[in-house]
Amino acid sequence: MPCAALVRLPKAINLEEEGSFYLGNLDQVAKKAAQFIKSNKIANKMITWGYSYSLWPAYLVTACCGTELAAASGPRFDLERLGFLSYGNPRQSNLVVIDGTLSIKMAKVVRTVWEQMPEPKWVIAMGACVLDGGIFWNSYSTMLARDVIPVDVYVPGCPPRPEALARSVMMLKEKIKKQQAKYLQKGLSGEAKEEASVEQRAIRRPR
Amino acid sequence: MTQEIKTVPFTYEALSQLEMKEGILELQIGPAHAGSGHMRILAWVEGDTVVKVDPDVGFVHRGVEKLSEDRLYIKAIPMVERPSLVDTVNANLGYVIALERLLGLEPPPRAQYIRVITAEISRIMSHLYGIAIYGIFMGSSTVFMWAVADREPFIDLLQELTGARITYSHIIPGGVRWDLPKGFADKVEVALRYLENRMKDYEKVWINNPVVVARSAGVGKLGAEDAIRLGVVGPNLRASGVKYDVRKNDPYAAYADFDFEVPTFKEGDSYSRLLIRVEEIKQSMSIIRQALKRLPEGKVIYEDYYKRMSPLMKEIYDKTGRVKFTLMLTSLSPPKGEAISRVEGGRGEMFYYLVSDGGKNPYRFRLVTPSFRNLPYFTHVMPGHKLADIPVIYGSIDYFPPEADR
Amino acid sequence: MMSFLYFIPNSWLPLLESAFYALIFPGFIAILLLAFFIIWFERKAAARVQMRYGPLWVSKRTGGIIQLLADMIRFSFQEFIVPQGADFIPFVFLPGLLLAFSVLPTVFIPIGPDYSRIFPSNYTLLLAVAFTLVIPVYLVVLGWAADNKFSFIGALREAYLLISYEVPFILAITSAFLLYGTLDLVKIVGIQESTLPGIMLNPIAAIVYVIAVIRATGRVPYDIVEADSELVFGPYTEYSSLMFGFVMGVPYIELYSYSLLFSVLFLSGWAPATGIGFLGGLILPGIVTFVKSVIVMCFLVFLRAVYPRYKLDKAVKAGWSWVFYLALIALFLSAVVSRILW
Amino acid sequence: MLSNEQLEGLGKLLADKAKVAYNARSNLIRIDVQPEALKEVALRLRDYGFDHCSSVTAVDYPKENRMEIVWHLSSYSKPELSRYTAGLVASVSRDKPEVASLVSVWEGVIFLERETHEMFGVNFVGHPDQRPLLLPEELMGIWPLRKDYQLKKRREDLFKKGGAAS
Repeated sequence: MPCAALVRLPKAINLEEEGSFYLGNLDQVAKKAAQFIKSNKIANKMITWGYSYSLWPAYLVTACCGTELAAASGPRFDLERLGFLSYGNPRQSNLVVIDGTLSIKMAKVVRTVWEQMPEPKWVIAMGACVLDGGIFWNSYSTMLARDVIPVDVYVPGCPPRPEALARSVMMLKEKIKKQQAKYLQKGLSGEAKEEASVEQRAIRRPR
Repeated sequence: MTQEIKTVPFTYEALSQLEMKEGILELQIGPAHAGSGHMRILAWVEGDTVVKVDPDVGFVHRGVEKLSEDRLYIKAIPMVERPSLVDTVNANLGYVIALERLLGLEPPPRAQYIRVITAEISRIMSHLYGIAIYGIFMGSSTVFMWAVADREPFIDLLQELTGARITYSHIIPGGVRWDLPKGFADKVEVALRYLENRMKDYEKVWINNPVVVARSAGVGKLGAEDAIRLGVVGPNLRASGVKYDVRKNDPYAAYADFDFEVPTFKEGDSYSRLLIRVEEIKQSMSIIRQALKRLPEGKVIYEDYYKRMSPLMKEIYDKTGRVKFTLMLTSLSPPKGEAISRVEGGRGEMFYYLVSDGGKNPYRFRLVTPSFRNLPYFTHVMPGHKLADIPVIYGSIDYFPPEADR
Repeated sequence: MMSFLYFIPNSWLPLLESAFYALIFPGFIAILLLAFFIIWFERKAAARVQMRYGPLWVSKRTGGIIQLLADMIRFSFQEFIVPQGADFIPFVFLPGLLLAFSVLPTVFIPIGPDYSRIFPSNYTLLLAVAFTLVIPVYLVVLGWAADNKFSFIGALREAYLLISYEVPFILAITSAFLLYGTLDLVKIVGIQESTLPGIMLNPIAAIVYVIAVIRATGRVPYDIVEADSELVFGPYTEYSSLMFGFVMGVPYIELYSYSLLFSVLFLSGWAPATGIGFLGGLILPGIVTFVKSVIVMCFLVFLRAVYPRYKLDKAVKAGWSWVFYLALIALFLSAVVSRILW
Repeated sequence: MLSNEQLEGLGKLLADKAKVAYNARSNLIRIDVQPEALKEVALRLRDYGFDHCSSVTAVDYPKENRMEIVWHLSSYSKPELSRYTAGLVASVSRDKPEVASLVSVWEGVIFLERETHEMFGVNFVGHPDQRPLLLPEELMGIWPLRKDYQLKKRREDLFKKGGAAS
């Protein structure tokens, strides 16, 4: 049903009945333009540069590694050089830094924050506790990061040094470049975007 | 210019009978929020004034007490440090003192002095981190960056001594693992002198800043008898006028040998809680200087353990001053009994209760951290203030959620 | 004069000239470039005070000046989320409207002695101030449109502060009007050139004006509306991609129009560079006023590194007490000074 | 060191209700008391000088089917008393752990007793709200700190395929 909606308008304002101006089928136009931009070489390079140099983490301090994240954004290992500005609100950020142990209570919050964030989003899991348990491996109230949200970069260490965190941000930049380059080979197919950036994982109980 | 805020701390009954009028808005200042650490503050707000606060903690609970029953005595040291990661030496010191009271041994004086020096450096780092969080909660990122930067020289000092950035596990039953390297004393002096100059900048930009005084003076008032009734700890207690410091009242390690005075203020509001942390940094500096001047010679490990070391371990110790983990430490099994120990951490009194049944694992290990004892600030002191005062009070009591949830 | 434009029929020239001012120089392009520079300058100056580099690796040689370009690209290629409960039409269209209205005052503010040829009216001060008052109203509606508790509280705070700081702001403007006796900004700058610049004539009015500007654009001691440690981001909590870019840019564009008005009203606008014609009459003096307003903006933006955040009830009380009295004194002072001068 | 006459003084104060013992090495005075006389002994101790409670916990002895609930008290206001910690111990049977809550005596115990309730299942009679504090709702009721609760993840599945250390 080629609807001439300007944008996905709610049912209250349906342009079709009142004989609205007909701008052609905007859904297709928008989709074609988006795919053209994604598959054009220069535009893709520009988008990748934009994504990788403006990684704003959501203000989500999950556990004691938060002190190392604070030290990393401090003057000595300043991460703002890499465009890593910690801006409180999940709506405006495109990165989640899980620093430290994920308890069951915190896992629900991390999942909601992750779902609140707009689409191109990445996750850095920091600390041994979220990799494979760390020193609280057999605790009754902790979970691993991969059970909650799809993780892009793991940073080992308990707590990892701020240099390791800076290196993980650089590795994330390479991953974004590879991810965006995948659109080029895959051409215009939309599923590539889906499979590349987000694997939907439900929360699993601790094993 | 301290305004009078009607914040007579509510008793718990008055709080629980509070009926919800229709104009009250329930705010979830949750874990993913710039104004609350790893916890959720449920605040019932009427207009701009806070009517009731219920802290929802436990987001960083990992069950250190249950896990320690599944591990050797010596393996609980790294686990005790993780909750209070900003003040690891004091956390480690408290557990080891409790273990030594079970074992019935006393470390040599040089080890006691090294423990005092590292504990005081850790206290300075903890206070600086507290000032940093206080700054970012009040909206000034400059103080956050300065305080985090001024922690780095002290992190370098202990990194040179132990090799780790903040998790040292430096203190073991019977003494310490590393002797002080050569030239450590004047490196400490350089760091202390650096911090003294930086404190002048803090005075100008932060402590005498009119907006800071306007926002924190008279906010979060807690009188002396209410502080005792609620059982709060540490600098917050001394800021309310109660002269209590575990290092003075129940001296452990080598604190009896040093003369330092315990600063107290009377108002008990957020501004005096900031001032007292600055005073305590000055006191810690004088303790470190006294300890370094009167550092005794001798072994760094308990005499009996040194004798039972293998010849190779002895040679390593004599050459490099480093105590390698011997088999004897891992097969530690103290006699049946119980012991408690109290240590004045950066944020307040850390309480340890160890029960042993003669086996290799502790039978029951109870750890009460200062932030957990400061929880009554949320339920009793915050109601009656404005919404903008919640981060100010939260920052001023230096509450570190991983330490509170253990 | 302007022989190189021979191929354009003469009837189009005035239209082209005013289009140039509106779009190129003091208008849209200049504002966008200035917004890039100011946000970069704010992060860099605050970083320098905090002993660290600011944004650097984006373009190492130029010290990371195009950091905002990277942010804008990310914003524009991000998913735009409209929450279910939000009221759709105001939620989506208000940021664009805010952006448009925040640029509007710069049209009335003259940048050269010949500006009366472009916009011949002797009420430019009144019009410029009138259009600056429209933005807070949209902000309150924007706060109510998003279905979020923190946005409600943010919008409420904006309403409180708006009322308590607009009265001193208007008083400061009237004291300037009383001082110069005319509402036409071009004549005002003429008076300032002959006598002293406005800031020397009536310094108190300048102080009150600056305080009101700090409140209106939400600079640090007064960023109570989008206080991130109490309300997550005030009225803008629910915005995500390009709409957030607009909403984040609006305070800076407002700051530009206020500081342009400040440099014309108190720093005697294009004082040294007076002349006639297109080049001497408008471009050169325009550059002088532009530079003066950029300096004022840099000062206002630098406050982020100095102060923590002020509290709402204290700010409102201050607005009605000492800022209001200061404005009254300014009014009295300008009456006395204008009596002495002429 | 707690001098003998101070120990006798405390013993006479709580004469019939409690047995007093002194652990010299950690300055701990252990006061064993019957659960019925708990509130009354607590009030006497508070007037004696122990004006705040440092920790509330329980120690579980499944073999003797009893559970010791311990209140560790200390003193802020009296400097000479603040050197010592008083351990008020009440032992209850394991299958119905019920004890009087001391919130009315020391208000600071609210959160400590709440945590002991959710970790051990001890029901503090008279406590204003015994909601879960640290544990999430799903883990309420498994009483993790009791000896009969085994930690699920074992050492052997550490080295299993896909385990933490494999």
